[in-house]
Amino acid sequence: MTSRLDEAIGWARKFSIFQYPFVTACCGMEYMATACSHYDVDRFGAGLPRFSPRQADVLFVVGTISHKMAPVLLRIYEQMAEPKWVVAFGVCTCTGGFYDNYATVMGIDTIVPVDIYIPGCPPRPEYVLDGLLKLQAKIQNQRETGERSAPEPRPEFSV
Amino acid sequence: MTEYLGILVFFALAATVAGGFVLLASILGPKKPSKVKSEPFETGVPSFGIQAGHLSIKFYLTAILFILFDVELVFLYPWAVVFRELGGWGLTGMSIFLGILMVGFFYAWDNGALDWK
Amino acid sequence: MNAESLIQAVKDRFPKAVEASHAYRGDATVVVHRESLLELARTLKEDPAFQMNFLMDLTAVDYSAFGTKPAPAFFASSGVAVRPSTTIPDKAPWPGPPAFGRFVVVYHFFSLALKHRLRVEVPVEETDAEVDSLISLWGGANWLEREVWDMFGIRFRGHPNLKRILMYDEFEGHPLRKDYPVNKRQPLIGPDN
Amino acid sequence: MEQRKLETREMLLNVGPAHPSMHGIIRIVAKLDGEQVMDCDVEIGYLHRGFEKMSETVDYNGVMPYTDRLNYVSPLINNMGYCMAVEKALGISVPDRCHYIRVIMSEISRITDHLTCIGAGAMELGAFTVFLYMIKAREFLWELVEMVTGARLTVSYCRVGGVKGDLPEGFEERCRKALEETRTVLKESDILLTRNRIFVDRMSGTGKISTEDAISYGITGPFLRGCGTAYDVRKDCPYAVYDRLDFDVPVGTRGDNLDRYLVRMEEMHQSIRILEQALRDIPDGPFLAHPETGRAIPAAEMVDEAKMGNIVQIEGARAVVDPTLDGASEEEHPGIAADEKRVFLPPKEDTYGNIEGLMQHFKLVMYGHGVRPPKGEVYFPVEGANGELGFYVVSDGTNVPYRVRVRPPCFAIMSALPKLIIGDMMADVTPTFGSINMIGGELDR
Repeated sequence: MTSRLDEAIGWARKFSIFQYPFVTACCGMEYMATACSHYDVDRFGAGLPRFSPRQADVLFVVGTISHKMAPVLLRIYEQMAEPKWVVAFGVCTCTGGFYDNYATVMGIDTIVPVDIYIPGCPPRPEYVLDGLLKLQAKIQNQRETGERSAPEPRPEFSV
Repeated sequence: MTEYLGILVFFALAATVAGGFVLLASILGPKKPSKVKSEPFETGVPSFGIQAGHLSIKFYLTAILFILFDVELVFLYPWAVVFRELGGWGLTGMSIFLGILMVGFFYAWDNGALDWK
Repeated sequence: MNAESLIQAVKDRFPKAVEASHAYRGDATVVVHRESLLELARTLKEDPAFQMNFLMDLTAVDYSAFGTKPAPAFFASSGVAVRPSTTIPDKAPWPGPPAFGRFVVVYHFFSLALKHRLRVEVPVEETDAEVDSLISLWGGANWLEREVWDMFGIRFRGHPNLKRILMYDEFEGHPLRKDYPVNKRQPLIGPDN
Repeated sequence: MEQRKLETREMLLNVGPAHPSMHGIIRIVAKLDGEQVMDCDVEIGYLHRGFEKMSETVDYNGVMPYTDRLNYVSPLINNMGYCMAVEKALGISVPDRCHYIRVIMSEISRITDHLTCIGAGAMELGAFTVFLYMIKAREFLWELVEMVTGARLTVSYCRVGGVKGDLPEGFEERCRKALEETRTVLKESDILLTRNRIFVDRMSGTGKISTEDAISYGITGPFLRGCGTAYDVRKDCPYAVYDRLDFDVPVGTRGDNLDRYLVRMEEMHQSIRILEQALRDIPDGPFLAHPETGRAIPAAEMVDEAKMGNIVQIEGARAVVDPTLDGASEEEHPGIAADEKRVFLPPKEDTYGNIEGLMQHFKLVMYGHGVRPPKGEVYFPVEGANGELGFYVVSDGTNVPYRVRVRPPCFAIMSALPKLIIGDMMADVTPTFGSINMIGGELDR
């Protein structure tokens, strides 16, 4: 039974996403294109990038994460305040893409729990907006579906 | 006494709105404190921390100048509200006050207190 | 001046240092002993005949696996009539990698005034892979040499802080060597898949 | 009496890997005395993805997608550089039309690179409007690139020995329209920025470097031209058809951020000039090979005919192929591909129509076959958006490159970063870093 309060909270959180753009590589260019006036992500209330994990709700991991960058990603994820979500932007974050070598983390879900995967190298802005809508749907019915607000980080990975 | 009622209502309203948000956030927001979360955020790496008490003198200089001219500004507000009733006297009084501070400002400017080097 | 005259000029200046030289596809290349590298670099930079003021690139090549993989014959040799296409010019074939040494440290110089380029190759044994550092002549050599040390494990004598630049310090081994497998991971955190 | 200098301990500050003003991931550990940077240690490698190791595992045309992701703001220049290096190793050259197509696409790519660099740099100084305008202009150009190559950013458009496909119809006027709109955006941004007191104060005098230091660090491109040395690979070692196009090389004087900004703005105008000349005198487009019998047959049907052996019916017919294969049919093929059967795929009509085309296609795509340059080593410099982008290719005769080394232009600029920011104030690191235009993929490869 969805209480009116849960619904209201879900609605409020859904349309006020403060995103932390953890930009590393080529997907950053597509992130810029999505955030700017042509494909405008501000229409969905997610237009304000916050560069400090304290003020951010959603961690947009954009671009390849190398093994040297992995501890930084984990630390920033853990320093974010609940409720927090993680979006894997681009195939390098979903599965490591075609950089299957000694330097690349093959998929950031081995480090931080991920909510939405946006494949594509780089994903077209329309894919990104679609991923954002799926994230908003997840945020909306977050409380009533009994999901925990943020997926528990796996104990064996937290540093 | 009644004209102060307006300000009272204003302050009460402000307090309830601000307090309400803080209260709601603390009640509804989940709280999961963790060791890493309490450490200062310095761009993703453990921070060096700021050695207490050894800041450069130039910060102090800039701060003092700011306070000085900020307080001067505070005196202008009440004057601006009633300057029409004060007529000529009010204007001369305030311009003397501002003149003295301007002299101080130019002295500071000339001595290079404003540029950082 | 063009490739041949550049090589000849270098040979005249350093007769015993230059082991071999070639101008494959128009790139003037000189293979030099390790000992005379610094001196050659200094003259290339200061001598008005060369005026090589740019150290464009400094890299290394691991020739240990060169030629081990069979090179299937060219298409034409398989006997199928090929329309009279331009045969790939092989008049001045490449004389092959330097005679000894597993690694070759490759320097690319460029002279802005005289608009010519020179490639200097220094073959280095695997056992004592060490070359003089050019940091006294060009500031850019600092990071380039650190990268060659990081990727190949070739030390540079005289380099102020020769430590890893691209990989993290806990990484063992030098990834660009031919014997380092492509996906041998050493993750800092996370599973070792 | 001599004023005793107050002894204050410097503060170590992490301008770390995930810093908002660093649109790229490096870590600067700066020793600050108050606001002034006394010393700094730069740490890179956070985006090292092993390009050179991966290019030793795929064949020559397979390296193309990796080259897009080197300088991902101007991908077509990397493609062109790598292709011309391998073509130099092969000793073949592409037809003129293909040179012109490559010049057009790399100049469009250069404009998008400068737009992104100046836009992001201005955004960090607060000029958010200019960022939105410039990204809008970049969208126009990306639509153009997408129309030709199919992708906006990771294009993989070139092939060894040519390009994937010819320019589609209607490219020319769409290109002129996009250039017009880019020019208006440049004019607007110029009005907004060049005489903007805050922007000029923040940019001029910061990040200074002398020409000797720049050359000793191996800095090339807009950075070096900002210091006063007119070195441009397109002018000094001309390649493709740059010697037939006239454009001039803007040069700064003081070597600070403002000069680099002005050089980049002027370079965009020069690139538009190059584009217009290239569009004007590009050799003739696709000429109809067989105008009278040029009827079109669906590809599957053509293959069935050829299998049944009746080659005569499909002689000179044009195959209707999948849109992604468009632009490489028999009439466009001579314009975009080197006349070397061992390097470039045959036109689709030959692949479906006759056995020689099928054999050539087979030999180029089958594992172990494909492009096989003779044993040798080659270095080919190209004018990238940040400077001289050189590809050093060593081939051992097999179809897999033995060693591909990229000379990244912004690696040299980043190695001079301590010389650029020591002495400046902490707030000046942001405009300096904006004008370096450091691209993670190219720096760490």
